[in-house]
Amino acid sequence: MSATPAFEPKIVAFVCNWCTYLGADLAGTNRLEYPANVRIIRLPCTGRIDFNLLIKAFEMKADAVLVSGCHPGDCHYTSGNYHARRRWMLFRELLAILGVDLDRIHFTWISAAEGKKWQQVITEITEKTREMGPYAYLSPARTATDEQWREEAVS
Amino acid sequence: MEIGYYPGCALHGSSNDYEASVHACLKALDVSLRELDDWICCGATAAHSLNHKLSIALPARNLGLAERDGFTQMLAPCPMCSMELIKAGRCLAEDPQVRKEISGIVELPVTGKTKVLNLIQVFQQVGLERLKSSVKTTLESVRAACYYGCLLTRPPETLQFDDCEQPSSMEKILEALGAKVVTWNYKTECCGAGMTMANEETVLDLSHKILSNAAAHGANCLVVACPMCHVNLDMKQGDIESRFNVRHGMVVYYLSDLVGLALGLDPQTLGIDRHFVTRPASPAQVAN
Amino acid sequence: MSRIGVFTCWCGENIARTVDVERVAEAVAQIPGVRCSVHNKYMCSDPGQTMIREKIASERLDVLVVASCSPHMHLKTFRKAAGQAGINPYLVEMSNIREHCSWVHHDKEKATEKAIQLIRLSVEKVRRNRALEPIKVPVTKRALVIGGGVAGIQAALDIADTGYEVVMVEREPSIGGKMAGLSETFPTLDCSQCILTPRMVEVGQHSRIRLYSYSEVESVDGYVGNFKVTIRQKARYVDIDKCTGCGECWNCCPLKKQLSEFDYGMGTRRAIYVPFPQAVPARPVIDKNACTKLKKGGCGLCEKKCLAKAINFKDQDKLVEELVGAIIVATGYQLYRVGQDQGKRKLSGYGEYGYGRYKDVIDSLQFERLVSASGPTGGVIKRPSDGVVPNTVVFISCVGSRDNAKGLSYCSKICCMYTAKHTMLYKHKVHEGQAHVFYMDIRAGGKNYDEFVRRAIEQDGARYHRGRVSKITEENGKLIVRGADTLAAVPLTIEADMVVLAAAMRPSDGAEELAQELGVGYDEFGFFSESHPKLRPVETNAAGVFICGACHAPKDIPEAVAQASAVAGKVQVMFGHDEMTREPEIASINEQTCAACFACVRTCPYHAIEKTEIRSPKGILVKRTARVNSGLCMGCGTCVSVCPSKSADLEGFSEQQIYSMIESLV
Amino acid sequence: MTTHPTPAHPIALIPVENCYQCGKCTAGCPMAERMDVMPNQIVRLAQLGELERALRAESIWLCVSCQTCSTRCPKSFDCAGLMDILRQQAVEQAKAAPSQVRTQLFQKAFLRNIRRYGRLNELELVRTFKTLAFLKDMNIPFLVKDALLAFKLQQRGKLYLMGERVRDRGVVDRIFQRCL
Repeated sequence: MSATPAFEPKIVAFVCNWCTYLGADLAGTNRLEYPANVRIIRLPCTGRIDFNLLIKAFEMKADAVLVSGCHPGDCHYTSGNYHARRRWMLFRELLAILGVDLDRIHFTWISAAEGKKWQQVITEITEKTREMGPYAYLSPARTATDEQWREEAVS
Repeated sequence: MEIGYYPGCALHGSSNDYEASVHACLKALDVSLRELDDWICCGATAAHSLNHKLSIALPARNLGLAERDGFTQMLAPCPMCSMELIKAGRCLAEDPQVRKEISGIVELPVTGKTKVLNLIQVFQQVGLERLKSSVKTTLESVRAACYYGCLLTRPPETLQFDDCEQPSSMEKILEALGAKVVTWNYKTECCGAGMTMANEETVLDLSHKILSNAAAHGANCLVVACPMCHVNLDMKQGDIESRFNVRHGMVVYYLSDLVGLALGLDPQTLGIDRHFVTRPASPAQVAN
Repeated sequence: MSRIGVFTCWCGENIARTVDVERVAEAVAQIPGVRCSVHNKYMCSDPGQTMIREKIASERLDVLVVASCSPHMHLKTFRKAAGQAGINPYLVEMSNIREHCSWVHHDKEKATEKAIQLIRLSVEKVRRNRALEPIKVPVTKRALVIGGGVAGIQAALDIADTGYEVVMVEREPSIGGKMAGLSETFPTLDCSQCILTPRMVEVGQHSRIRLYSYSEVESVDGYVGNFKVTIRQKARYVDIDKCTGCGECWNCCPLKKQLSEFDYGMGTRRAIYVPFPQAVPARPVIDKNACTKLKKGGCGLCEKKCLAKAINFKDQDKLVEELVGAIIVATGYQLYRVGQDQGKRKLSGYGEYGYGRYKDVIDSLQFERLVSASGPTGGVIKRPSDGVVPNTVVFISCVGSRDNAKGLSYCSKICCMYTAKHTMLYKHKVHEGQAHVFYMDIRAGGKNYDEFVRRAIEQDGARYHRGRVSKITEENGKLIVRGADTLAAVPLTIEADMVVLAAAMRPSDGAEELAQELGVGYDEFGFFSESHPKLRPVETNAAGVFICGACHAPKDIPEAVAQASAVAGKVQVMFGHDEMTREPEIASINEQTCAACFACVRTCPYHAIEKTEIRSPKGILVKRTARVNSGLCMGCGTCVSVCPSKSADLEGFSEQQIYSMIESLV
Repeated sequence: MTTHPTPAHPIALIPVENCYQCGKCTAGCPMAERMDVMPNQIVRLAQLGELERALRAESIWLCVSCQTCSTRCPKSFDCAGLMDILRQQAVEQAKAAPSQVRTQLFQKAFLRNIRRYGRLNELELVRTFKTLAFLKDMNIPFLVKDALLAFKLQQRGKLYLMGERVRDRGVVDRIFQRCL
């Protein structure tokens, strides 16, 4: 009908190397189809997630971000996922203050055995984000003085 | 202490002895009951067997009335009623969609926040210490088999009351009153409940087993907290005896009967004289 | 500026079917820095690897991206290939365009676009990779075995026989574990003690095994190849070096009615006792909760009787340290305590079976003691309540196992077999008796296993009913078992004289705490997790820590022993080298910028970050800083994310790398 | 977790596949000995989609809703809840087992009774039930069987010739209208 292409959300997934990454591998091995909108950034552990990374992703025009690691108790590094969760509790307010739409941040636990869950999660997030529409996040720091910043950074 | 009171049809019908007993006993313990105004039937087995929505709506109407009247807690001495009320309450509390729909059906806003109590829970709120100190006549000669039946503890996730396989709350109360309790096997077996009319044979069969087992374990009376159990085990005891050609002669008390007797109330006030199987006249003779 | 090579794989049709590989290669070639972008049908094959090596030489490439399958599949392959061509292996990255792209998308356009982006992401990462060298650490060639059951014994003997020293820690007063208490074993019905006790003696006498019985691991420090283990030797009140094991003490102890742990309460022992006659070490221990002397200061008879002067009522717990290079966990299992408190894990239920209330409802290990020739009844099957030989015995399988509501969702695997064995042993001893088994499925996979079960049914007449039991009650000395035979579609009530519950296998008490101390993962039930279910089944994700036996999952003796030998093999491989290498992708702290807040020290799950001080040559404190112990760091990166001054970073996943990866997604 | 019923519950929403057919429901059911189709078989039929046989079974009317099955089910499957749903469907589809007609008639009479008065009117319930049953099976002994009981109840002051009725009977009727 319309010539305008449908909105294809960009989803950045920060996943741990030992559970969710392998879960996504399993989804592949089992040929479980899901939308092609997700881009995986492999980290050793969700404990490595720094919430600046999320902001960065939104600045880079991500429409949604997923953070996914091992189930509680299953962390390859014993407790990295707990640290991630704890920091998320601390930082979500801060992200809200920075104007990040928290509905666009998703947290899940997907184990190496849960290829099916990876498929479901990605499908759901893609659908949800498609409904929400494109996200134009501008960090408060960048809005007014983006140019200035860049100049400063260069110099 | 004042709590709401949902008598249910049985207590306002042929189980009026239970109501007399509950009222007299709780009054003596300074618990005043405020009856829910214009309550309706909970629907019982018939509703959940024939129409699911009705089985939520009928109790929900009562919960709505309770909320309207500001009841935070409400006693439903009949476990069928309390189970239906709690079940409906859980449905309402868990799902806003259900709340909305049911509120429309029953023409009252209802959230399911009223806590529905069975009789044992009210005694628990009164406290064992208080019960102990109020005893006027210890129930020394009582060797009770406490019978919980199905609906006091089941389904356990919904009711969250006592251990569903080995309940002990009635025993604790009776022991506080100086009674002895027996260990037996049929505490939570079903007596046939509401099938009395429609499938009498079953009821007689199941109830016979319960009576026999209680006697075999040395009980001289059964204690129940359910009007249907009482009907099946007391009113139907004659029929059971003639069907199986045995003599049970097992007195069946409501929990409140024995509490009342221990508090020094007389059997007439407690409605014990209205039971079918009767023997005692005074607490001392309760179990002879 | 790096000279980047990108090698895109077709994986036959696997990638090429949905990703336009040629278009990908062309697009990627446009990325700044990419000097070479080629594709091949099978990059991992010999021709593919040759192509990589040739291009490295001809294009003078210094970093590589291979776009093919999951790095978990072939990263090692390609790093090795690059290494052979003279490129540091850590300058190779992979793009997963198969599992994460071609296999999960159907739209060729979108999949191709995604593949290009994934490669761009890897290119941005790889150009910031640094050449790394594997970390070398020295190896202490001694092994610690935790748990002296059959698995621990096997592992210890295999390692010690190779020539390495072994330290074994056993919580109980004797080694032997659960197997020492078993009667006969399936499917051969050979006597459990007959096969185990010689092995126990070997352990006790082995010149290279140091046995700490009645001891527990208190703490573990250090890292692979270099663990420092603190062991708590619990007060035994008997000096096992002086003691000769003559038995004077336990024969004179007046406290005869202590329930024997070894007999699972079916028999008794004294307050000073050897758990069973073949115990290793064959030295007694005093039960401090029973002994009159220790409780009230009276008695002391054993002390007077002991000619060796080995009794020491003033004995106290002692802590000893041992240095080891590898740790083997073989802590075994315990049974689900039916209807009783299960400790932390809130397993409740089975009130309907009356275990603990009815004396003649016992669990399977108790039954083992009843049929064991060395058991409290001398192998005569007498029911506990009145000592009568039971004429009807009901065996119930899956008690706790496969019961999501009140127990555990998993199958305990061995119960089908030992229940069949129980019915046989019962029939062999009580010829007129009838055994009934309630089961859900018969799981008898294994050599001669199914035949064994059939023998129980066909020759020994065990009656199997497919159904669970709903309730057990006691009536006039009989146990009324209400079950169902779903094959006949009837409810079934059996009047039994005794009921044996095949309770689920659970990890031993304290397994989780030990797992946490060792940094090993464990599942929701408390079983230790292996590193990879197929390819690394006895390794754990904590380097240098291995697992065998039922601490890993329910398993039978043959499997536990096989695993134990496998662990021994792994340890021998490790001890075959004087040094070992570790992945160098670990954290580091910029000590110049570190603000010494030590948030990293607190969050590091491996205690791999230490507080240190930088001092001038004259010893004046310049600054305090955090420092990573490269032997301990596992590279999770948690320190990086908590560091407020951005002084921590992680090789291979540096701040710079991750940010540029995100930026590449625009 | 046990599934809690919600107002709309097509049978397809019940997780029948959770049942692994261990038979503990049958083992513990106080009525199983009298049933034509065992509780676990009822669930099995539901798993196979063979609802016809389940709906026509006598068992669903013998079930006394004691919840022993649901309580002890190792998979937390609400077998008693399934029985409720099957009963409802059997009535809706007029497939209820003819031999168990009394139970149905009793429950119908019960609902009719509370629809009219808001509360149970025991004497009238018995009267309606007995009449309905008599019209169905012309069984005179059953019709008069409990007459003596009425006398005994009356002796004990437990018989109410006029039952209670609620003031707002309109709302009760409307609730029924909306649900049925």
